[in-house]
Amino acid sequence: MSTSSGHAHGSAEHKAAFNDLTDVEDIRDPEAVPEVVRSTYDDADIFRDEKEFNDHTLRPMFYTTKAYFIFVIALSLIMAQGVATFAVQTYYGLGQTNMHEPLFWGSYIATFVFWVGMSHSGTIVSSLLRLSHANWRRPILRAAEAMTAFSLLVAGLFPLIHVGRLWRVYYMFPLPNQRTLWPQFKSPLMWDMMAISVYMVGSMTFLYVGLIPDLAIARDRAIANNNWRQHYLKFLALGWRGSNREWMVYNKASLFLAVIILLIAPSVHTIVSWDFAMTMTPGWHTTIFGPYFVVGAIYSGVAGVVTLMIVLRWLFKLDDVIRILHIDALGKLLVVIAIIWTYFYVNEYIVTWYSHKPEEAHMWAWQGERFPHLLWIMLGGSVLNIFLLSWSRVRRNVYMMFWMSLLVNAGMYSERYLIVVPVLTRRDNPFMWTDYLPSGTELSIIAASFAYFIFLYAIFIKLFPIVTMADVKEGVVISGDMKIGRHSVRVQARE
Amino acid sequence: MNFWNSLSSTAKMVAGALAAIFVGLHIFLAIFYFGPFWFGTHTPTQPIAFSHKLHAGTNKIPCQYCHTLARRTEAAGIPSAEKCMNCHGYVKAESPLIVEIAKKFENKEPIVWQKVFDLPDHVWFNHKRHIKKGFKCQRCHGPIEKVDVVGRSNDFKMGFCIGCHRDNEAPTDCWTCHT
Amino acid sequence: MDRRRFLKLGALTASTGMLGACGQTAQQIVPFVNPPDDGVNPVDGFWYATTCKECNAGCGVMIRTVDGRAKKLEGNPGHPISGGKACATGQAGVQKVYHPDRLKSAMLLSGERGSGVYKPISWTEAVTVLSDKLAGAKGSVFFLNNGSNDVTAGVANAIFKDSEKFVSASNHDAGAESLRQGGAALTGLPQTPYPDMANADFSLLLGADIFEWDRSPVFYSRSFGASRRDRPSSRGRMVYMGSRLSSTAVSCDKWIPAKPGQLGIIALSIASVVVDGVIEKGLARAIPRNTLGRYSDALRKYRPERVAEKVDVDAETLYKLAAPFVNEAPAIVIAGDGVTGYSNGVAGLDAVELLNMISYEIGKEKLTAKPRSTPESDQDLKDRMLEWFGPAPRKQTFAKLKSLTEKMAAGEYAVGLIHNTNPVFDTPNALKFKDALGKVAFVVSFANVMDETANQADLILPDNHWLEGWSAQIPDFVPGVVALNLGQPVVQKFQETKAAADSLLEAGAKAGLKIPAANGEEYIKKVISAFRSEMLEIPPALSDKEAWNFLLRRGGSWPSENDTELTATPASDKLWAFKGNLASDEPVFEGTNDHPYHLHIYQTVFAGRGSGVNHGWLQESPDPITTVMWQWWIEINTGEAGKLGINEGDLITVSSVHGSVTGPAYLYQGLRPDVISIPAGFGHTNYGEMANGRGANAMDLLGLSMDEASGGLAARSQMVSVKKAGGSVVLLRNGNPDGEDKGEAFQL
Amino acid sequence: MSDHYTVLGLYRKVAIKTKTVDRVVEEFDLKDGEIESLTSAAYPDGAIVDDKTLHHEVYKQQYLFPFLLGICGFFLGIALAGGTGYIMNMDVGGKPPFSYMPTGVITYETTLACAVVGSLLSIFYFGKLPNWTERAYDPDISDGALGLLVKLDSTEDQDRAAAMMEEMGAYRVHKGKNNF
Amino acid sequence: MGKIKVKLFNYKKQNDYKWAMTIDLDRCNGCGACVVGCQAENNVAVVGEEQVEHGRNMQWLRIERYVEGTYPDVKVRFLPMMCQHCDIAPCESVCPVWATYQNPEGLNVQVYNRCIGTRFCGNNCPYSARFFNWYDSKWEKNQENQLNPDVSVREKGVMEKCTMCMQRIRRGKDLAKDEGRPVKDGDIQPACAQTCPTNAITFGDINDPHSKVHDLAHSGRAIRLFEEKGTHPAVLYLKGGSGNVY
Repeated sequence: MSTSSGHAHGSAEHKAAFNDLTDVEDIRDPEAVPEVVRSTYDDADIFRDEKEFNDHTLRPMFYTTKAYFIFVIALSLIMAQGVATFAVQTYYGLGQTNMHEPLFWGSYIATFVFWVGMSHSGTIVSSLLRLSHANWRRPILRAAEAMTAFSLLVAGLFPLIHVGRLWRVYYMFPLPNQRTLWPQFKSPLMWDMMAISVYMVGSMTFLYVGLIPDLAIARDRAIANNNWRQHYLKFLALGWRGSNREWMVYNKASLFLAVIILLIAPSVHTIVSWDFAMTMTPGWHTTIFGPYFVVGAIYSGVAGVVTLMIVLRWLFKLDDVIRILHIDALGKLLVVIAIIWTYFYVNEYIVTWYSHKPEEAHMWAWQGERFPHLLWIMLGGSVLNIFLLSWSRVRRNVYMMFWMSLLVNAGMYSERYLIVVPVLTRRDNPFMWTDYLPSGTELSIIAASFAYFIFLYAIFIKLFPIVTMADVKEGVVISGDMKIGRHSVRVQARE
Repeated sequence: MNFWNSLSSTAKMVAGALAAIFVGLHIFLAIFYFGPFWFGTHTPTQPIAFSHKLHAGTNKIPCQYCHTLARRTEAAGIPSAEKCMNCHGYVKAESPLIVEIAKKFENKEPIVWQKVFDLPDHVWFNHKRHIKKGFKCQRCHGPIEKVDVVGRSNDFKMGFCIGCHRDNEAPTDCWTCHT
Repeated sequence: MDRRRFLKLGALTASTGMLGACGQTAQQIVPFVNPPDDGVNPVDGFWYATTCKECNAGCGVMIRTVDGRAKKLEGNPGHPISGGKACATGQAGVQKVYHPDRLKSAMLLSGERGSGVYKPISWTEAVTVLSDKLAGAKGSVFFLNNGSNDVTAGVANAIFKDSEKFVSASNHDAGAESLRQGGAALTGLPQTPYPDMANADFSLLLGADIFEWDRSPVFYSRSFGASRRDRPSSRGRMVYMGSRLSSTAVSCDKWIPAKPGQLGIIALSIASVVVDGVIEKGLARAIPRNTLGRYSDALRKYRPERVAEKVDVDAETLYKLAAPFVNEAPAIVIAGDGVTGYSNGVAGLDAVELLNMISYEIGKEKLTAKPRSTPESDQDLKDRMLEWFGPAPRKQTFAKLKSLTEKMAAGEYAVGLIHNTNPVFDTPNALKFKDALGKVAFVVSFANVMDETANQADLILPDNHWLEGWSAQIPDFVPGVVALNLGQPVVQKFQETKAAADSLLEAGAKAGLKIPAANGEEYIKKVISAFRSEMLEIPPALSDKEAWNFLLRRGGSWPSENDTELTATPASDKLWAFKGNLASDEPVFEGTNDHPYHLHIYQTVFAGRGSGVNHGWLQESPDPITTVMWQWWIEINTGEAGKLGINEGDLITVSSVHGSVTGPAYLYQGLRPDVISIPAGFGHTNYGEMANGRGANAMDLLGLSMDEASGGLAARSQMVSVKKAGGSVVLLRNGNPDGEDKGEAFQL
Repeated sequence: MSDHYTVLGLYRKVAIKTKTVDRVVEEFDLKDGEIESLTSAAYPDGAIVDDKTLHHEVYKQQYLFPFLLGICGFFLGIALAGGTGYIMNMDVGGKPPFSYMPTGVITYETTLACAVVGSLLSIFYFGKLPNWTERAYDPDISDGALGLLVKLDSTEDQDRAAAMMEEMGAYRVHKGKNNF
Repeated sequence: MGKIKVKLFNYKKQNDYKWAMTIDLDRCNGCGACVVGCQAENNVAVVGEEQVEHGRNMQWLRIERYVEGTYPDVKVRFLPMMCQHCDIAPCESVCPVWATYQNPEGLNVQVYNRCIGTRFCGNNCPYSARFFNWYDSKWEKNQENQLNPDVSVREKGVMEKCTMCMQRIRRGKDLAKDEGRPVKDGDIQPACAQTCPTNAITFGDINDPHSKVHDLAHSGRAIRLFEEKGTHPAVLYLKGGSGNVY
């Protein structure tokens, strides 16, 4: 409600509409406008003061229970066995897995694709929402962005776990060398590596830039309490003071980053899909794979965000920050994405089925025959989502949402498995048809990857603010009630 | 150092161990990848103190007088004991080293030499082609006629081979050297 | 230059590649003491001509050695059998030099017989033990080998030939004896009929698995290829009749699943049509009309219409099969175990030979036929040469082995010498060979890896691998010529072994027996000098030593292709004078009414009679038909299995009156429903880690039915029953069962 | 550079603060860049202080960072994916060393990667970050207090401004030297 | 038999040699000699029963067999399958490190010491002709003596495949160069072609119009596997005869 016409920008219509609602000159005069209700959360009386809000949201960071340590140690144990298994695999060779000719890619790549997909929740959703000024985005941004960064970190491990000669992986990097040999940029794997590195840089930057103001808040807390976190917080907060200049630059850069990330993120998963689609393997070689993967990724990512939000909300009693409103909004988003995803999926099948391409038809038939349970989880979950989540009582039920979001991710994991495995077990050459189930080594490394993700998150929660405090505060600042006739209407200032 | 001091002694030990592993790993990797550059020279002790300087340098015996296989096969080959005795049956036959060779020759017992120039096993090199093209041995093996004890003067990294191949428009197809 | 010395010092470079991460390993170079001749490239390796001894065919081969190690076997391009080609088993022979199970020294039994407890002894000691026993045996000695005529058999024969009790028997391919007998009966030639498949337009294979383990897979494969595509005029066609679609049958254009045991009758039936056709068309004018008429009369009762039902092949098909013999001659028939493996084999063979002769006569008129037999003069030479290398193979029948076994069981033998064969494992269980062997006072085995028979021996004198020692052989099956194969040591001995012939000769000398030569090498030289004047291919100008080197370089002696006279004729006169009875008996099957299935034991390409089972390369090569690796299986017709409720991999028990075996079922479309087919050579109990416990021994099922006319084992006349044993295993197949009928993907 | 003196006043309410801003600017004739508002949330720009120079700088120049670096990234991508094919001396059988699709993909990614880096650098450059020196600040700001920071030339002005701020409702005032 | 038109090698002539192979399916009798020959020549490891259970047997050249029909009209076909050395190879464009590419003589190269084992090439090969070293190759005690010194032994974690016996090609070219002449037809024989008892496999320079392989490739019987995929293999299969007995 406070903006000066000289510096406000945005669409012309919007400005006009806003000007109609607010008398700009009057805003400067405290007497002319009734006291601005500075909280969006009028109905919640837990914190009217920012100090209280800060205390509340930083509590998970500064106060740690015993259960947390036990939890982290448990995760570490799972990770440790994963690392040990991986060491054994590296020492003896990839024979520890169940892969064999001609199934050269197995559960590692499926998991890789899953984690890359997971990473699409965060930044893509957050930048989309940021650009579209969706106000309900504010508290969930950090959780989503952190999820992006961490699932990318986990995903990035899988190519390393997967390759045969880990110690020669540097051949893939364009390093000047005496052999005068460069990587082969024609390979979709190179694109993949580039895209994932770029996405990693982008999302890490995005996460970090978003963190800076919150780091300043946490820094002040830490200094006040003489907490050990002050050392890195001081460093990472870059001496942020929240000055007008800083905010301006920060907002601007966030906008750039949101746009750039929005350009990177779909390209990343498209390129991951090209790892498959650019081959000539029947079942992989389809034009729809790019968008299909992107939508699938967002689907699993959003569901991942829902799961995480609910877990955080439950663990850290953030009910007032992460409210039913947010979960409901994410539920709506899930419905939309589920519909698009189902459409793509069905489309792919229908085309193959109707044109009767024998080599692919074999493969699909085999898929249904061999992995019916996975197929049911994937398709059933998706369809169930469309119907159940259209119902607001379900969307507003936290338990239901929790299980639905887990179901989505189980389905999406199945989907990745069904993309990678059945296709390779039913290749062009019928003599070399085969079958595959992951080995213990693979399962334990995959389990460790999930533990690693949760571990990273658990550590992150203890080191950094988990709620996007500055954004929430901004939302509070720029919203207020305006009287229109007899009604008091909630309005948002926009830039 | 508040942070460090605030840690318990166990945590310090763990952190120290982690740091040590981290540093150790890097040292290992550095040696692993760059070791050949640092510790490259390889000068083994030979069973008979043969001097290339004396034979090839002072007495100007052509390399291929002894290493006859170089122009015929992939390997340059070490001369047979018979080859040594061709001359040393008469020349300096009483020298203790020669006597040793002569004894072995009579017993039909080969002299086991230590390999100095060693290519990685996945490289296939053909001496014949290079000799026929007219390259001097010294081009790769260094000024061998000037040293008494031969050491490895060249690491035969791929860059060495490929640079020369490119300069001479020799094939640079990988399978020229690798299978 | 001293060749052995050279080999010993041959290690020039140690360059076997390992993609190691960090190199810098200290390596040594061992130069020659004496350099090889100029022009020899020691890095490329040396090629030596020698003779493959993996089977009895006697292919001439070349061995590449580098650094004194045998690396690769290739066919000897000049050799009449191999022609520069090699089979899988032969190539795998190289690896047997380095087999981990090879015995490292001579061993003397120190426990119970069969306990496998041996103590290593020195060779001097071993030879002394043997000589003592030989001296004490006073001639009651037998020698048993795999039927190959080699130096060891020759030496044994020469040492003991004066003893009346001495028997040199052989344990070898079931069915092959009767094949020889059949040829002899009809043509009067004591030799194996040689079908010139390479020049035939049409070949009819009667149960002849010529690519699998018949007389020379390599030679037949070469002929097959040549017949198919080498002749510009037409593409050779083949038809296979037999109860199983074997690897050979698969390569033919058509498979006709005839009733087991009736192939001889089918041959007679076809012959009846052909003879009538020849008379009608006035072909084969050299044959007296009345002779043909006599044959026609004799064969009348085998007209296709009359036998069609009995043989389970319709009459029309039989007429079609007969047509090429009249119209397109030279067409040939090749008979195999499908004919000879039954008690009525010989009559069928007679008909086969008749067909071949007629076809040859017609072909001669068309100027297309090529000689099919060795000239008689050559045969005489061959016989005389064979005398130096043990009994002629045609005399080595199963009947002889059986009588030997009976005598052994009666305790008539003091010393038994067993060389290069494993009768405890691969004779029919009903023969009770193992028990008979137990009655022999002292058993000597020359095996160089432990096997079931060696395990029953009192003394094991490991023979050299054939790449390490001298050998010579008159190959039984060389088309149309007499050949002498020479084998030479191409690598140094890898273990402390000694040539069997040398051990025998040394022990014989010590025992005061009359020995023919000082050692094996001398023996071979003696043979060569005895026959040198008759072997035209050695230039007469050469001295003995030069001639020896000449033969070593070539790998033996055989007429080069240009020397082969194309005028040699089959003994047609004898054929047409033949007054025998062409009528065939009904086959006799062994079994009760509870045994509804015919047992069909066959040798796979890779396992052979069992020697391939302890070999990695051969075990891991997928069987051509089933694509099974490392495993043993029992084949059953798919439809029949469906009736019995058997799925692939289900364990089934096959029983005969003599025993039973249990193994995983393999469902095969190419098998008659009334036949159960089992690969031989599996089920070893004492043949090294790789072979032991792999499958079961099909020989356990086999009885002793024989073809009385030939003295051969009627290995196919056993009847069996099948029942599910419960449980199942996954067959390790290279090809996916789901994809095996999806070959259309390649649009061939 | 001569010394400067700062005053930091802390407020609880926006309205009071904005009033103070107007008065302080008027009183001391502060130019752009001599007055700063410190807040814990992003107030719409100009809501509290109005820095025209800064607006110009940010709106007209900040985009240059990602843009120019993006162009660098574009050429980097072309050089990597397109160029190395020519540099590399591998003898490949007749296939062109340059390929459109890979070059396009790699170029796209490098461009965006550099633009991301450019955006981050723009925060550092225009936001004058990082700056870990001791500057005028109060931890209360992160708890919602509104800070008003002015830069003055003399201690007299400093005292006067401090008094004025207190008078206008600042609940705490810090004075400092050379720490704007 | 209808004539099948095969578009032969629209390959830019770069070099004197363009190696190609024909496999006569009419001659192949599935005896497996080539399989063992290849294994012996190229140091291909025997992986053992346990690994075979995992489907990891490594024959660079394998004989595929397909069954058509049911008893009694059964037809079984053999199809020797190895790396097809495609001109437009799906494997080579997906390798991120140039471990596989096409060399100027038309062969698909696999450089073991460059390979990092992403296994993408194997995934993209429609012929399934590539193999991966899941473990370090092991040879039974003493059996390493048999290893061919011309061929490197592959480490764990690298792909391998048929090289058309590159070591023999190299040696053949080397000898020809010594004598100052081009390679003669038949000088170079890969292990499989040399050993094939039925002479089903022919190897040679298809650029040489007088070579046997050139004749056979143009004989009208030649087809390529998965022609529709446009990979342009250098291995041509000669179709079997129609079996006009019946």
